Amino acid sequence: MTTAVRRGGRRRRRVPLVLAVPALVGLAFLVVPLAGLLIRAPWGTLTDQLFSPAVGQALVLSLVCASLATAICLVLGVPLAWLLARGDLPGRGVLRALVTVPLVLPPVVGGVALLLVLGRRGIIGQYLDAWFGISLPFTTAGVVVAEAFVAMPFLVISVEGALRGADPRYEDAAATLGASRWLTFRRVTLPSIAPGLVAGTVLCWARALGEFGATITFAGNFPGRTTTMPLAVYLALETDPGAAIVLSLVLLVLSIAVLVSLRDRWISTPS
Amino acid sequence: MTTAVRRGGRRRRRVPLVLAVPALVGLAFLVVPLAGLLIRAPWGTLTDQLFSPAVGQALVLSLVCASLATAICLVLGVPLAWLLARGDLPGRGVLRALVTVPLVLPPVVGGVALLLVLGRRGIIGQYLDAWFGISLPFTTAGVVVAEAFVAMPFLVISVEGALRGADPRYEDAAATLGASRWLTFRRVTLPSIAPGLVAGTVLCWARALGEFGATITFAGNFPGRTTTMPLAVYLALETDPGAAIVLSLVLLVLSIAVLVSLRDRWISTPS
Amino acid sequence: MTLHAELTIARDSGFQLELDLRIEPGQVLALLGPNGAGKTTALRALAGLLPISAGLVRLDEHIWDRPPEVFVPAEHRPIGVVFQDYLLFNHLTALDNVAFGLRARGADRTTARATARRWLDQVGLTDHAGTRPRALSGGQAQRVALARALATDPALLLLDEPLAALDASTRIHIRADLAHHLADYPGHTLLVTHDPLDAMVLADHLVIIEDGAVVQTGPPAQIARQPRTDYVAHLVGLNLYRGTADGTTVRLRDGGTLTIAEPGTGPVHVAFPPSAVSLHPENPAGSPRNSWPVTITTIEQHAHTIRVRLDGTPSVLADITPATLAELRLTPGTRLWATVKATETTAYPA
Amino acid sequence: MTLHAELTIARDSGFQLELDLRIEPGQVLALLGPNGAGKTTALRALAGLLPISAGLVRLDEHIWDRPPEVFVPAEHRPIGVVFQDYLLFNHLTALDNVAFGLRARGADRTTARATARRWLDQVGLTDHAGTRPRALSGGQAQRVALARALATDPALLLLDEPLAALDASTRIHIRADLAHHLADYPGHTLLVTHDPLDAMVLADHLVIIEDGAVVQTGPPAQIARQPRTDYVAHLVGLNLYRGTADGTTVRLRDGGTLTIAEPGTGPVHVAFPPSAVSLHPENPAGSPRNSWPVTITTIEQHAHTIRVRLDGTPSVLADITPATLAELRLTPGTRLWATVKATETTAYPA
Amino acid sequence: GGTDTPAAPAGSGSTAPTVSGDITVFAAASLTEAFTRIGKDFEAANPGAKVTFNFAGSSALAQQINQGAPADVFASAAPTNMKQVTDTGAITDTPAVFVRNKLEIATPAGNPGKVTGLADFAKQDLKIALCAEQVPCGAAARKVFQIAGITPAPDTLEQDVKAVLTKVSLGEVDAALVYRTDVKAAGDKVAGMPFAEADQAVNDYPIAACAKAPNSAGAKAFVDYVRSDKGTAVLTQAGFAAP
Ligand SMILES: Nc1ncnc2c1ncn2[C@@H]1O[C@H](COP(=O)(O)OP(=O)(O)OP(=O)(O)O)[C@@H](O)[C@H]1O
Ligand SMILES: Nc1ncnc2c1ncn2[C@@H]1O[C@H](COP(=O)(O)OP(=O)(O)OP(=O)(O)O)[C@@H](O)[C@H]1O
Ligand SMILES: [Mg+2]
Ligand SMILES: [Mg+2]
Repeated sequence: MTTAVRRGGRRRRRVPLVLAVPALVGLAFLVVPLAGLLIRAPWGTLTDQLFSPAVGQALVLSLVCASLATAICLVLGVPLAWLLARGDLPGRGVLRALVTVPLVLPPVVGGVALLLVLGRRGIIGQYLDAWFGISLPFTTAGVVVAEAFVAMPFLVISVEGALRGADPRYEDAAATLGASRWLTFRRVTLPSIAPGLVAGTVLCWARALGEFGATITFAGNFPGRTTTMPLAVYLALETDPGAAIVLSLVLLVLSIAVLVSLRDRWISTPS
Repeated sequence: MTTAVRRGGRRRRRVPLVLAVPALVGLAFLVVPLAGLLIRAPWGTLTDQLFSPAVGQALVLSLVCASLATAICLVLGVPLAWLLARGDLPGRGVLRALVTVPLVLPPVVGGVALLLVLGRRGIIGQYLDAWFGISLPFTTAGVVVAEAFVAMPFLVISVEGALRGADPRYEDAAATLGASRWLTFRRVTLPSIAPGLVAGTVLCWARALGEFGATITFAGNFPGRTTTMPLAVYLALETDPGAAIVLSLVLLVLSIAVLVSLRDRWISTPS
Repeated sequence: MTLHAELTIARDSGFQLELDLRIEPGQVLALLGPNGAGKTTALRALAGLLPISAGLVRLDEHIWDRPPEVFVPAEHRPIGVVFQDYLLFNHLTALDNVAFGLRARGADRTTARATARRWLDQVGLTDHAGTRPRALSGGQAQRVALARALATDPALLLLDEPLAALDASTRIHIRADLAHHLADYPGHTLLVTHDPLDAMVLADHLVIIEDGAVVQTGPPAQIARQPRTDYVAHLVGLNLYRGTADGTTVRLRDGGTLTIAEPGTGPVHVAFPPSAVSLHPENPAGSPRNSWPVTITTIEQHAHTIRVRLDGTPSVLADITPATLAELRLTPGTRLWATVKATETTAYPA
Repeated sequence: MTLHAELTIARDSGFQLELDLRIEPGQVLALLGPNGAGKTTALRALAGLLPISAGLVRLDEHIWDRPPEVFVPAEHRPIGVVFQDYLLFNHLTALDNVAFGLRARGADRTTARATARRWLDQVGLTDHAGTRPRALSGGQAQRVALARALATDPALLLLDEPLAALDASTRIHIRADLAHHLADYPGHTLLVTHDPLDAMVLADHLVIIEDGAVVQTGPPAQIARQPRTDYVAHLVGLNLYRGTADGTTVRLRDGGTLTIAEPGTGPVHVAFPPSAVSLHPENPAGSPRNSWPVTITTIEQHAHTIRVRLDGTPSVLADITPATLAELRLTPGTRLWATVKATETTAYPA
Repeated sequence: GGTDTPAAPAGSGSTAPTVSGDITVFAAASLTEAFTRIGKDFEAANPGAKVTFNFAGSSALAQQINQGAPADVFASAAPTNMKQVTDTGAITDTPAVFVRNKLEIATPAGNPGKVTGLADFAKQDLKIALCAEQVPCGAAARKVFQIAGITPAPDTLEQDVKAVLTKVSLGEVDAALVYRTDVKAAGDKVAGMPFAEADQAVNDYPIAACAKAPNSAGAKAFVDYVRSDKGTAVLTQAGFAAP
């Protein structure tokens, strides 16, 4: 009745098929289409176009905007997640659901919504324009705002999930040591949900990087100012699908590179 | 030095401003645009169009497909997440990054990728077609596939984060009680990450519900068969932007309703 | 600077706690009680982690908790807590765990670390400073928790089983150190413990609760001599009986009679140590005034004595020497006569 | 059906464990040792939660672990474990926690629940069956953990401090029940404990490790009489000295001499209980063959005796009666003469 | 007005033999309204025939057809996308232009930017939206400005006309170049302003039956119907110009 197995490192137990099989199917499902792109991509023909300054601009702009958007999401989203998970407000359920709004909203409509609020004639935008002469549409800042708007829910919801899973008694312990709730949050809560936080950040950043609809609707499309990679890809699709595929692969490779390098660093955060 | 405060329920401590302020700003940032839509939406004019059978069809189709896609994502994605978090495979970092592919890929390109693989002339699709006469594009099944492809990473990554945060010693305890790794996974691991799992599922479902680009590219836009709400919205944008806004609001209200009702049930899962 | 607490707490599990405490500066009050008696609950209430349903908690004139209006949250109470399950921060090293409280109370990193290191030395973990809690043994973890609580030297120390996980020898040392520390420590200390020895050694005053209510309070020595409940009797290792005295004869509530030294009347407790019981193959003539037939139920080998549980009216615990055990060839089921000198019993009003 | 383990384990923290164990069917082996000695590590290795670096673990002819080729994972070993920190499943009720193992081993829900309920009754938690672990007290949680481990009656029971969190009286009962259970229990039991009493009462054989290595093994009574290290001496509450015997005179390694009853030669251990030490204001003439000047360092009030630590050559622990304390007006710093009858000492080869 | 129609192809819709079965039409999204109506009329004229539309961006449709989509008819909003399909041989007939679309200047209702003509597109202080050159309306716009000898100062180059129109209707931009049809569809939120150069930069909408059309008879019939007077009438009503 005791069956012996090959020994394998620390987590020394065999992976059950019932888990391994679907896991691999899932992996294939996500990765094979990528393979499809790689195979069908007309590489040779457009290396020149690939290394054109325009593409470089778009790449840089994408990375910068996505990262800025992620930063904003972290600053605003993590506290929001905490409020939803720990703070005791009325109607949390509804709030939590409201947070998912930008998820469900078709991005283009999301962009329209942003225009309605922050546009030149927008509910708030008109005052921004009149009082401070700030006008977000058609600016790089606009891109960041649009991406943040679309990407934030991913951060908020996954961080909130992590927070809900964390054991609040450690926060109690911190309190008895005289730590303010803010200090506790920084020094105890956040570290203890590091993995969830990382996950949320990755989702947020990746989503921002791939954002298209809201960006073009709210910030428009002007090379060097608001043309991120996805926009470039869409325009390429109109004329030369091959080029589009290659461009998106470039974006992909880049993001994977960034994630691999960063995550392995983050992940080493104990928890 | 000891400052007294109003007492408030169980988590009896004041919310620090440094958290509350950004949290509320964040909430506003996410919700105000919605308000913008609500205000500017030309309600009266199109209640008739609103309750047209076409819209009803699209709504039902959206819900059904999103839910099916989510189911697929759960079946394939949770084991994948587990493999990434617990299994010790070579090059996990890269795998983890590969999983984010559909996030960064512009959805339309994702749709193209799916066509390249599962299309009638696709790498795999041609055999599906030849051997089983199965052809996914332009079918409701195709919609589900497209949505699952785009939404799965959200589930995988947030569940993986939750798993990484969970204390593996409970799995040890289960093992000493004779629980197979699969039983342990079902009865111990999953319940202990319930909040993270819920978060992931919500993200996945919401994303699937709002999916547009990959769907229209891979499954086309056939009313009653593949025209989900986001596609209906897109078409409406062509003809009557006002209607588009109202339609997306309808989708929104519906999804919020679903989330509020479901989550409060799920959330009552202890952990 | 008296700590004064009148705790009324109702748990959603239906458990009810009613407890009044008064701890003078420098005093160590030990809270004893069986599992689930409410010790941890009381401790959490004093720590400000559990608002009381009614009553009052105040340190001198500072009111910490008085429903409905006042509640001072934990981080504003000058307290130090050792939790029953330690709750060390898993992402911090042992050193940083100890330093946490100091940092939180405003010490700069280096000072905090230095102080923390001193405390780790005190609990004998100098060379585990850099270890993460998950890589500590149970006892090591508990000692880190103890150091963490003491490091901020708070006005109120709340210790929940601070020595439970320590081994015999470490325990003796840590207990002695703790005793020293507490001796010249101006603050108030509430010690929750199961170990009567810890209580006896460390505390000036015992409060014993059962099922959320106080059953006995007093200085250790007195409680050791005159337990009022079976739990307390167990605690201090005495045979305890309730009965009605009539002169020197006590008719026991659960059957049987005992003869005591000083005559009394009315309901009394009668107590005597297991060592006062001697066993004989048959009814011995003469001196010892109490003797009755008993049957051995269990025999426990302790370090230097053997403890025998005897069934009879009354049932009784007896400590005997290995010699006696051998000579009388005792085994469970053996029928014997138990005798207790009247002078060895103590009787006190119930 | 002997359990035979030769454990060699190296922890990344640099800790090294070297331990050979042999447990016969029905035997209870107690593993004692100071904090961080490696008890839990050994236990985890037997449970199959920690692969050994070298050596062997086998139950009879079933090989469980022999690097590099064989390793039977925990779920395929017929074991039951009580973890030092319980590790109860927080999302299951107490009842379902206990039922878990039965379900995992194939019992249907109702049977499992029924059995589980019986075990909960045994540990006195009948009315907490529906409670979630977070809402249990420390001791209640530990009892659930114990019930969970016993419920599947495994071939190898691994108990890590199974009674540490229990209060005095519950402890006595649970210990007695456990003793009963283990007595007519065919399997093998490894008991990790800090409480010498638990070891004495429950175990047939003791293995004492310090810092990852065995320092003494043997039946409880013998170890109680003849400790070989200070830790063990502490454990069993004896004064222990190492020295070189020359006839009846033993020159102690740390200074001073002692006279013993039976003559011997070469390195010996000399041990005597604190109760064998008597104290006198000045050097008493005559009989007791050992007497030397000492100074009181600490005085500990125990239940019925008072334990005094005395500084001198050699230093010594003495138990005295409250009477003596009062009469001699003893306080820390008091200078006295300690005397020990030669006949009260036991000397045995080192 | 689309009166100057060239001779309609032989056997125009009215007299065509009635066809039956499903006809799947892949049509550019901008044709949504017009084609939906044409589809209904066609079904009326050919009982037993059922027209199913797949409205999407012309480029997406081209992709789908190239990947073997079961399309009978492809109506593209631009020759380029039609070319993508003919290149791969998914369509072998020579596509026929069935309508044309002309640019107009679009301003928000009330023309806040006081835009008077093409010249204003060079003004830096005005917010200007154009289509990207990759899309037909962008290409057309480029031509227009070349002819007019104006270098426009756009703030954004949108990826489709609707995106431009949204910004106009919300007043985010003061002026833009879009198709007449779009101005018409946008209703009173957008004011249209025709200009001379537009005629030299018309955009052709080609239509053709697919080579592998599951229902080639139906496909042909529908193409013919679209190009017939009835079809053209509907299209011109929607603001398109007959070829
Ligand atoms: N979080 C909780 N919610 C509800 N009931 C609880 C909670 N914690 C403890 N209880 C209940 O309150 C009672 C007292 O618990 P408490 O932890 O104070 O006991 P204790 O005296 O500390 O016991 P132990 O010595 O075993 O730790 C117990 O019956 C327990 O079941
Ligand atoms: N997960 C781990 N990784 C590395 N080192 C560890 C780990 N767990 C324990 N150790 C170290 O191994 C040594 C033995 O630990 P172990 O838990 O076996 O001690 P123990 O005998 O159980 O002590 P205690 O009675 O305090 O529980 C300790 O020095 C500890 O620091
Ligand atoms: Mg407790
Ligand atoms: Mg241990």
